[in-house]
Amino acid sequence: MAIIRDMIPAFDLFQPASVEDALALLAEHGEDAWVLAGGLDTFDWLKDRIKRPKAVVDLSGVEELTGIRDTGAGIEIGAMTPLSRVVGDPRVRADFALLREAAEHVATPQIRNQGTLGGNLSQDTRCWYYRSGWPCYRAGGNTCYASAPKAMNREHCILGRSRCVAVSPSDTAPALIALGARMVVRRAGSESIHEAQDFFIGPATDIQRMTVLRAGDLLTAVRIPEDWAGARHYYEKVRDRGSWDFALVSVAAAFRMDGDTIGDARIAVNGVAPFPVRLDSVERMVVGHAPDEALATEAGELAVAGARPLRHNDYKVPLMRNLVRRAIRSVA
Amino acid sequence: MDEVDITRALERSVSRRTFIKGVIAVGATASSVGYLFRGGTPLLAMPAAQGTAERLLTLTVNGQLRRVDVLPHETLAMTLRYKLGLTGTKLGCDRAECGACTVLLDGVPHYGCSILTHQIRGRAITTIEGLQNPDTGALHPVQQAVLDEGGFQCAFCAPGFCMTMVGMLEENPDPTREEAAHALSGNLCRCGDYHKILNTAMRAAQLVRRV
Amino acid sequence: MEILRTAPNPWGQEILVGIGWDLMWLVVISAVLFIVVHVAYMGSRGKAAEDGEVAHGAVHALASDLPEHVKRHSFASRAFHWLMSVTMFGLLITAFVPVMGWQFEWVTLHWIAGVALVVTIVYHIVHSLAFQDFWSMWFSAKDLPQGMEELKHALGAGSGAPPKSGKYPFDHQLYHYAAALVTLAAIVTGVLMMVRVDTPFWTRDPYLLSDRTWGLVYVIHGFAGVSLIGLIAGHVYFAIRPEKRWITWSMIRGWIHRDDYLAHHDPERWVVKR
Amino acid sequence: MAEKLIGKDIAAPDLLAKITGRARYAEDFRVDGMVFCKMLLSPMPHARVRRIDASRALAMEGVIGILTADDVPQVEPHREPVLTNEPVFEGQPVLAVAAVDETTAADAIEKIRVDFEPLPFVLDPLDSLRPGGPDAHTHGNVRVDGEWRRLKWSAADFAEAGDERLPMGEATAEWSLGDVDRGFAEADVIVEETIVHQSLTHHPLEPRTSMAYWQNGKLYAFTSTQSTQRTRGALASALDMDPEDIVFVAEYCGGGFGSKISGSTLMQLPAIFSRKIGRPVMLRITRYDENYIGRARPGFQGWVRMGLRKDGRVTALDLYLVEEGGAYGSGDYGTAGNTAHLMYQPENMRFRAVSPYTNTPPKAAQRGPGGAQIVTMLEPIFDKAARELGMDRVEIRRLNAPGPESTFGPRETPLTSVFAREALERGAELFGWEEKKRLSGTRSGSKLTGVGIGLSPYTAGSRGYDGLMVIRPDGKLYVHQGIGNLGTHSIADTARPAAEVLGLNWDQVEIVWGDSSQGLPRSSVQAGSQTIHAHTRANHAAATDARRKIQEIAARTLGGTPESYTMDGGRVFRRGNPGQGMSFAQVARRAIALGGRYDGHEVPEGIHAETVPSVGRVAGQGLVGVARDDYGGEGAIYSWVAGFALVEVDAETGVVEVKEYTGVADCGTVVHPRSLGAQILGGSIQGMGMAMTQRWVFDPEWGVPFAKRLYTARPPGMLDVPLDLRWDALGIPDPQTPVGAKGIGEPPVGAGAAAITSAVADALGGRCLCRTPLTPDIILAELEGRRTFGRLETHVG
Repeated sequence: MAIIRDMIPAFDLFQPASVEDALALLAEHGEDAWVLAGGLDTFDWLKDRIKRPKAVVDLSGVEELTGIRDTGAGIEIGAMTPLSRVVGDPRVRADFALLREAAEHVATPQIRNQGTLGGNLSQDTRCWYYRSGWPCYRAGGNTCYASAPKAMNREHCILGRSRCVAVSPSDTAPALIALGARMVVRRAGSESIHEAQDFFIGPATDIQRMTVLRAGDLLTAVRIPEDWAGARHYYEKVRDRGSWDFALVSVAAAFRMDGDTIGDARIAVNGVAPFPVRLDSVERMVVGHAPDEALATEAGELAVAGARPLRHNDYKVPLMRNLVRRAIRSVA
Repeated sequence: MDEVDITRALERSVSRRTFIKGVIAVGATASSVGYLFRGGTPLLAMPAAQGTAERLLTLTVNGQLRRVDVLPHETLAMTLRYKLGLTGTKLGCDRAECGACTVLLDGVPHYGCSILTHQIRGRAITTIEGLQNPDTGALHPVQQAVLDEGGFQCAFCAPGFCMTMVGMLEENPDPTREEAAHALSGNLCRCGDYHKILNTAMRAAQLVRRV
Repeated sequence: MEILRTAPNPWGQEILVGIGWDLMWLVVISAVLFIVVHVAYMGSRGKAAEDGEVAHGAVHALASDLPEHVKRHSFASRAFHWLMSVTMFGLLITAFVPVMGWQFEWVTLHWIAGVALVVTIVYHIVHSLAFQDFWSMWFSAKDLPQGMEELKHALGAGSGAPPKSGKYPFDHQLYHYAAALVTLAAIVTGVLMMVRVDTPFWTRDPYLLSDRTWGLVYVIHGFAGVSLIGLIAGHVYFAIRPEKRWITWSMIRGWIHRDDYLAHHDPERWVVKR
Repeated sequence: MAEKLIGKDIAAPDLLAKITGRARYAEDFRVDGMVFCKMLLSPMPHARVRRIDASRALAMEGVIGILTADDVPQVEPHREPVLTNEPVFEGQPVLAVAAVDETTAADAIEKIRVDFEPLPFVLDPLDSLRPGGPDAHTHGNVRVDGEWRRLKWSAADFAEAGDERLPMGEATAEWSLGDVDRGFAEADVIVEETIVHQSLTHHPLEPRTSMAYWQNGKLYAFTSTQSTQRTRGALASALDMDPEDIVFVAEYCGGGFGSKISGSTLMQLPAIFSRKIGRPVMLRITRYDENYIGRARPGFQGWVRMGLRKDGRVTALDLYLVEEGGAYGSGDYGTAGNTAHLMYQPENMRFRAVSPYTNTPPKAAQRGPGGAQIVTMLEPIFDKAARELGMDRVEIRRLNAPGPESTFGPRETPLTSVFAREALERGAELFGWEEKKRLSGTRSGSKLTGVGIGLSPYTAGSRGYDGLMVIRPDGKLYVHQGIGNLGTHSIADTARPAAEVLGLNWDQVEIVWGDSSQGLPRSSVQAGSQTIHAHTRANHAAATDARRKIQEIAARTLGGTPESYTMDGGRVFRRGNPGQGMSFAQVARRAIALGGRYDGHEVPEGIHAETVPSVGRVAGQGLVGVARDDYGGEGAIYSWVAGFALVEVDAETGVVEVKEYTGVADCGTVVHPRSLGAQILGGSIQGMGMAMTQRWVFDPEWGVPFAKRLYTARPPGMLDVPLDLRWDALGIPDPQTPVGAKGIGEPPVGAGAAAITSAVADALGGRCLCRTPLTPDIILAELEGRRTFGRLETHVG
């Protein structure tokens, strides 16, 4: 659909200075409102003239949304905190190095300077059919182009498909799931807290959203409890290029060791499903066992059980399997 | 209508919520008629929605205060290139991918193509035109390093790379070659001149440390 | 109100995507309104009981050799009816509840229910052609005047004694045809749409038909779907109305009382074996 | 004694402008009253425009006008028009709208309703060759001898090949040397492979923006182009104008890599539009537009069979290429065939090719067109043969590489000079081949190490262009350069011989470039790696002319014969008596006074007609040196790069990491070492992108491309190339050119790419994947034995 993909069409810009005002604006404008954080997902949609919000609510002036603070029971990171600040934060570095590593793998230094943690979590999928403005299920249409028999889908999902086969693009999401983080979501007059893995929803639940956020909702903060502070961790992102590239598959894992055996583990994988996948069954399987090669192999196989590749993404099955293996091996 | 009156009128039209206020500088405004957005509505002819951002901004660009009429949907790169005549900031992709539009906001590298000018009020903008010392004409160590190393080929990426290098050196004046490569990985050079660019970065670090 | 949804396809051509979901709300609201109005109307006329109730035990000349329980629906027919209604409710719920806002993984349930519906319908067609009095559900032009009278009474608007019908009253016949038409439309389009769904049996292919044709298929399926909301709402409503309960019970027990038979049916047109 | 300039590192004189924001690229020009235009791009890969309704757009405030296919020069269907009513690829410009600002122009484009009738389209050339397959153009699918044809192969051709081998029906290009069957009969080892090389976009960082306006009947055109004077000529001929009526400005070019050789078709658009609406028109090309109209390297599907004797000599090479011709055809296959012959000097060879048109964005030369692809594909296959013979890979290349007496191609063309063997030896030494080849195929953890070699030749020169220079009364030499300024530093580097001939220091030399109104000589296009060769010669010739004139003026003024004078540091003086002489400033004034041929009022015989008016423009400015390169020469001019790479392939992820790369060039005399190194490594890095990540992807159902963004097209970034990069050049002068320099732009691309494909195959134990790009999915699928797409499938993603 070439026609033209250039120049942002006009919109009304609102720049609230407090969360309350932001929520009021979002409530007022409902479906017509668009939340602007770092803008790196937003501007693509706007410049491509595919999404055309009437009102853009820019959060850059809401100071209370930026910053990392100690809550006593862990840390709370404001949703508007730039990724580079997450990377550089001493507390994150010391206790939650898994998140630091994941955040460091996001795109490029400039994007990390501008892009926010909240934006990285809430960004839309990169399915190129959807991003081209095609009328697919996710865009409100009645088909999925990416899973057609001859479609180009090397970067699409092998798990969790439900009409839509796109994948979650977030690098920080699996790390936060592995760290047992909780997302604080506010809307005018209410607040809700979501376990990290429940914050992301699949197309089966709602094919037009990647997260629980609905019109009027605002992700305000991410809370990371002490539970996994200082835990051993593993992060790996496999991508085509060394920078500015989304994960083909990524893995984030946190481990507590009990002598030579795994005492507790949380493992999440991204790039394989329309949402970051927490590998509960693998976690259950590995706990109480020594992380030897046999266990790693078994964990890898279990992780990909039920995977259904598309025409061009069969490689993701061994890739995911191998990354889970590596995660287990890392604590050997 | 007098500029200040206009702004006050606008402020009155803003609801009681706390919205960011543009810094109101006294004095003549820069040409409010840029190349880019002349067609639509002239300044303030369009009734602003309640609480929307006002269009008249005062930006700090390369140490100077510049007053500009900026549309809500205008990116910083467009303001710089088409309103302020600072064409050193290049548009290679306009999608935050190539880095040719990199400018410094409070000393930190950002993609100028992918941030609204309205989002950066109050922050100091530095572009490639602002690296040379305006009084002495002395080159910035990064620029000197480029000359020393004969850096860049087609150089369309050069302003962006230079700005990223300046930002990098502010944070880490003694990078290893690998650290420099990571710091510069948000800029593309299609001529593939990465070897020479890294040489330049290392040379620039040397010069910065000497200063 | 949005009646049809359109979108530019990958080549920028405007294509149909489906019906507007406003139509669903329109039908839901209309059905509720109809029921409310009808309840009020019937209440105001106070007719419900008298129309439906028949004094049991009154010996009728013609009835002397009739069994007390006149068989109306075989077990097979009843089983079909209830199975079909389960699948139908399954389809309506999985189709429209997500649209109404309660999200769940509906596609698989929907197509499974659809397959079940197809099986029951196929069974019904075979059964009715081979083992049932196919023509009892049929009416012809000469039946129309009588049919209209029956219809009036069925809606509670008739005056005087209700006219006696054959085995299936005219309103049932009409309803059956409307439901059959709409259901068949939904089934035919639904079966086609299965090609676009991933199942354990095949990989989806959205390109069997052109996207313009698919648009029509979606629109027909959508219209059939919302029509079924209305039809089924009406059906359920009348089934639970007091004056119709004697006939509703027959779909559970299989028989109607001899007195109901004599009161509501014309023995000439519904000949019961003695 | 004036400094020696050739062989020294001197930063180009325009560098400061480039890093202060003062350098003006096409999009940086502003003119009063300038308006912006935006284009409406075809949404379909092949369609016919039935109706255009622009009424709503034209009624918008701020919209100035519309330009449609009816307003632009009509061209034959196989040539690319500026705008078209029968688009043959998705994204082809159909019409343009001008408005006072860009947002209005974009909004206006959206308001235009175009009724397109979709036509059959084809993406994969093999599909077009199938019986009953679609044709990309309504006129046919191939052009043979200037005529359209519908070339279809038989079902038997396809059936015979099966799924894993290239079908080979009728070719449209074919040549043979020797008897290939006999060659195979003599061979002890035969290797055979089917190969796929993907198409990839050029993606210069600066999109091909243009601006134009008219004043007093003259066209002022500003555009992004690799060449200057030749682009003016191309623009003039497209618009059917006298080139002298165009003031052509192209001071800087943000990269071209073959996609902007003589500008672009769309540079006509602002000129035509401006003439129609009477306002200066800026056509800012976006990255999105650039994807479609910015050209791409054509992909190949091919088949190769190579036979070698026990001693390592290639006895036979049989090569069949199916090229993806794109919307307007391509001819990379020709160079590919010649290059294959040049590289391995097979005793017998057969070459066949066919290049069907496809409904994909237009193809064009991309740095080393044809050569780079074939080197990339053949080197790992050649390795396979070496492995079977148990021979060292450097040794077997040395053995087959051409020597001074060698010829190549169907016309058995000789070479001016060739030091490929020496480049291999030097590269092996610098890379540490003997030591590193021991790592070949070793595994450490999940990492497999591989070492690879790419030996890549490409054309590197041309002859017969003009040089033009003026010594002005300020005593400085002004070298007028008609070539472009695309980052190779050629505008300065090719002027160095002139300074040396005239005994000048570099600070006494000024470069005049990028603006045709200053008078620029007939030049080569800045492509084909010709410039350093062609224009060191042309400037040498013009400087020699100037030197002669200076000597004559000195003799006239100071007495004696011209030959008795020499010059240094901006003075001409009597040999052995430096006191008796005059400054160049004085010479310049004297030349002006003398007039005639001295100050350019008289034009010498033999120079190109295009140079004549340029000499007129400089006439009277000072002493004019102008001459055609008449040095002559015989044979083709080729440079070589031997690339060596060490890679690690992660067997668990399929990720390839290039750890080390060394490139050594045979490109004659080294004029500017640092710039040469930048060309060798930069070209190699482009090759690495080609081998590892870059490609086009199309949806086969809709014929619409993806990988339109940089992050999906994936040109290499800084973290995709090794930190350990080394280069060297042999510095052996080409004997046929006075300066001895040969070009270097293109040979490194194939070297960089082939070193990677060769090293990856080596890491995989000699298994050649025989396709590009070698992305992690493809490597992992191969390692796991799970390939799910067809062997010949292109545009996979």
